Amino acid sequence: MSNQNRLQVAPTVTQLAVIKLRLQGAVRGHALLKKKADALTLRHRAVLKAIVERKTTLGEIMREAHFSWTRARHAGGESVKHAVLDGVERAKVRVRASEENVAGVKIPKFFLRDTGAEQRRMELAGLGRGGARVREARGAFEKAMTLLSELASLQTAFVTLDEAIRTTNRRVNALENYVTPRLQNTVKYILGELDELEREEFFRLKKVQAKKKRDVEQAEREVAEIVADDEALRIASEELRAYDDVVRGEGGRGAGGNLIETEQDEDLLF
Amino acid sequence: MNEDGDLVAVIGDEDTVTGFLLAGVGHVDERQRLNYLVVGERTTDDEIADAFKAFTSTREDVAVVLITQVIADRIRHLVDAHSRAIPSVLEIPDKENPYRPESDSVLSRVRHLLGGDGT
Amino acid sequence: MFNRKHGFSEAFVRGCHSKRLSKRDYEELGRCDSLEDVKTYLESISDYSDYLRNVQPPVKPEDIVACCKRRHVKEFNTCQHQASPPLSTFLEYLTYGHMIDNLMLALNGMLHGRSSEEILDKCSPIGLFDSLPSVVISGNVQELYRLVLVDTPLAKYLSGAVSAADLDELNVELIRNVLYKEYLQDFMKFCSTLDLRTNELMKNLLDLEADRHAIRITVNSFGTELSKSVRTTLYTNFGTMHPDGFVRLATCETVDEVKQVLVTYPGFHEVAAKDDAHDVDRGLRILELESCQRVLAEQFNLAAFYAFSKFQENELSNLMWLTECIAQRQKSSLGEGLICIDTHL
Amino acid sequence: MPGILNERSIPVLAALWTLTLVLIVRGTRVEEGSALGIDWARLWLLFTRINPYFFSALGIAAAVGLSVAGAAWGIFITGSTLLGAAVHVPRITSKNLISVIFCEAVAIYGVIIAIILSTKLSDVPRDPDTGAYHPSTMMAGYAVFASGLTCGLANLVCGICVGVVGSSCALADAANPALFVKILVIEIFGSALGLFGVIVAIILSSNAVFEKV
Repeated sequence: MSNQNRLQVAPTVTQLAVIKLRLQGAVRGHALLKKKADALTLRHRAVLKAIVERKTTLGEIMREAHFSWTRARHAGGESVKHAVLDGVERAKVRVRASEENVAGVKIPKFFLRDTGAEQRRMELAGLGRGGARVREARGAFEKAMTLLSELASLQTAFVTLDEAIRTTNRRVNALENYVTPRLQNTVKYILGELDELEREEFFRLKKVQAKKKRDVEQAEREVAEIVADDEALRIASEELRAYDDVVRGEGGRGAGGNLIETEQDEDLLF
Repeated sequence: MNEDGDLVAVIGDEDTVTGFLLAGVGHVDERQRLNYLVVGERTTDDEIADAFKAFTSTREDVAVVLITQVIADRIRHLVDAHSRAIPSVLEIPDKENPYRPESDSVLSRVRHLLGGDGT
Repeated sequence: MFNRKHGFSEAFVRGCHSKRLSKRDYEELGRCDSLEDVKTYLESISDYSDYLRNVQPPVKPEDIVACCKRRHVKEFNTCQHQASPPLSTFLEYLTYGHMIDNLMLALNGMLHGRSSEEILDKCSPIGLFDSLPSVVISGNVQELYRLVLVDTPLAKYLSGAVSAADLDELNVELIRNVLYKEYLQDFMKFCSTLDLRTNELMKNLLDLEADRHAIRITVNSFGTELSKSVRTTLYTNFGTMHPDGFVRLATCETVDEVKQVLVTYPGFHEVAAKDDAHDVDRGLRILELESCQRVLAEQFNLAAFYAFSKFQENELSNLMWLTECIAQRQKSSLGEGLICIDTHL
Repeated sequence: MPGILNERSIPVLAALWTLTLVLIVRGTRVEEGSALGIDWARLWLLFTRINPYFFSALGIAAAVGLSVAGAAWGIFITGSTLLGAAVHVPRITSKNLISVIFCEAVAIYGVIIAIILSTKLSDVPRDPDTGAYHPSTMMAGYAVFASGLTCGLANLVCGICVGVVGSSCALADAANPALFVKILVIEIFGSALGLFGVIVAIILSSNAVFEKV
């Protein structure tokens, strides 16, 4: 198992519980983000559709607006143009941004706003010639302006959504391809490690048990031989003493060795 | 943000700009800065680029930038590079050239995303 | 005796006039699909070739209109250079209308701190006067007023109509129309010093112009802040509708009311019978050009020059309409703006 | 120089002319009594004593002078218009030279009459007794004078007429070539007027004979 694809944790039961919780969170988060991404994409598509639609009508509306201005210029001569160009004071039309919340993403939305600023200079443009046409052109361009503000909102929404979707997708992908596998790997690792420990302990216990059993059997057999043979009994009692020594020494050394070994293992892990 | 709302800036040929000024978007602020640029025969690309940059990054009171397509083509790299949501840059047709959706930087992204059914 | 001094100019003007685009030309031009075609056609049929030669593709409507304008200015200037009094004075009067526009442009530009080159660039070349550059660079309104008063022909109108203080406060459009009114009245006075026939013809033309001025102001002031009393001050003191027609016009509030006033005058009866509001304007223009056409049918009087300049303006506006229609692909509306009185006999 | 013959100057000229006549008449009045009247007898005497050659010379001068004046006037009117119109329509120049030639013809009529009249002149002595000319000589003088004046005035007016029509012709031709011939016909009629004057002048002068009695 490579070290890169999992968290560096002690393979303990507590850690396992923590990691498992994290994994659960990651999976739920993934599902939620996925849903959000879907919602955003849905909205995104709607915005795209609207943009395409508006941009197509925009061509028509602008064409009309331009043409009505041409009419005004035709009726009023060049002086109308200059009157307008030189008549700029304060903006009468401004846009106001408000925010709309789509799946936690704030999308700015523009509203046209008439500030009511007086346009005194422009008001009378073309009084002598073509004033009525100028007013028509103004209407046409105001209409175009309304459409353009909608388009601006949509486009801003598009850009914001685009950004938001990208971030969400990145998160989803990160959860899916990085965080979750890593956590899963960690869990797997901890479980494996715990199993290993368990097996080792079991084996050792078994080994000890087997030896004890063998020794006991041997002693019993020897006792039986002693019982059967007095001669043998003496030797047996001598030997039994010796065995006691051996058992004491071996048992003490075995337990100590085991402990040291386990600690060393953990050290290695960390 | 201004309590009255933000401005709409216009970059375009004389007639387009005049039309929008007529609609009332024109504004001259205290420092005599204009929120529109009339592009004539003698206007250089640099001037357009400067104005565009001013509207898109320097000035905070501009929320929407309208630019005619022909002029946008002249500073296409800047328009394409502009990716912020606000101010939003809108390409509009001018009087002589009909609207060409294919060269619109936003629309081309749109078409890319929709995968062909954008029209 | 007329011919001893003005024969050449008159014939020259008529020569120019005969080179106007005819109805057929407009029809042909209407069939063009691009401005390049228009250019080629204009080059092939008329005197425009010299002016159009330098136009580089892509051709813009402004280019063609500018060429037309250059041609008109050249014709007019040639005429003016040939002229001796009273024709020269008469032609000067014709330039005053453009001068008023230029002056207003200068005033407006100055108020907005535009550079003098920019303003001079926009000025109509026919209405240039010697001191215009100095007017343009004058620092403030008082200075401008003084300069205009001292060295321009418009001084007599300006001093009579507005004071220096007004110049700052009044709407430029108002000043323009006040000046125009003064100009018309002065022109009328000047014409009464000319020979009988010219006087007679010019009286008709100027009467019509005065009526047009009044009607247009009335129609165009609907829906604006222009009050009725101010409106009355913009009317001239002559005209076929003067005085009672003007009094009635002053109280009008809708186009229909204006039409009702117009119907009572035989000259405007047909104009008023039209449905659309804009047709009134168009009808008046046609009326004007028709009377100009009648004037051109007579020889040996100065009114021909007035008619000539009106036809010049008409050609300019026609050409502008035509090129814009073609450029904007709105050829279905072609007939709406074109006014062609067939000039050829 | 402003035009002498315009609407406003005509009454002034007429007044001047009347004044001159009155002065002449008053100057010839006999200075006697206080009766304010014209001494017709004296005027008559004055008139009969004028030399017939003076009248003849005056007639010849009028014939050629007025004709040339008329022709010049006409050519001027036509010419200035022609030049102006030719700026834009050069093709009309050669055709419309006809108008100029018509005007020129008027001058030629005058010259012809002047030559005819001057050939009539011959030396006739006065009556040695009375010192007066013979009545037929006087009559010849008056006839030559009248004929010259007839021809001159007719040609003057004819020249102006042809000039005006010619200038219109130039304009019309410039505007529409089809009109040229039509207006030329009018011009020919105009130029015929001069011819009437010439005919009358010739008939008139045919009676004038300077001969010794």
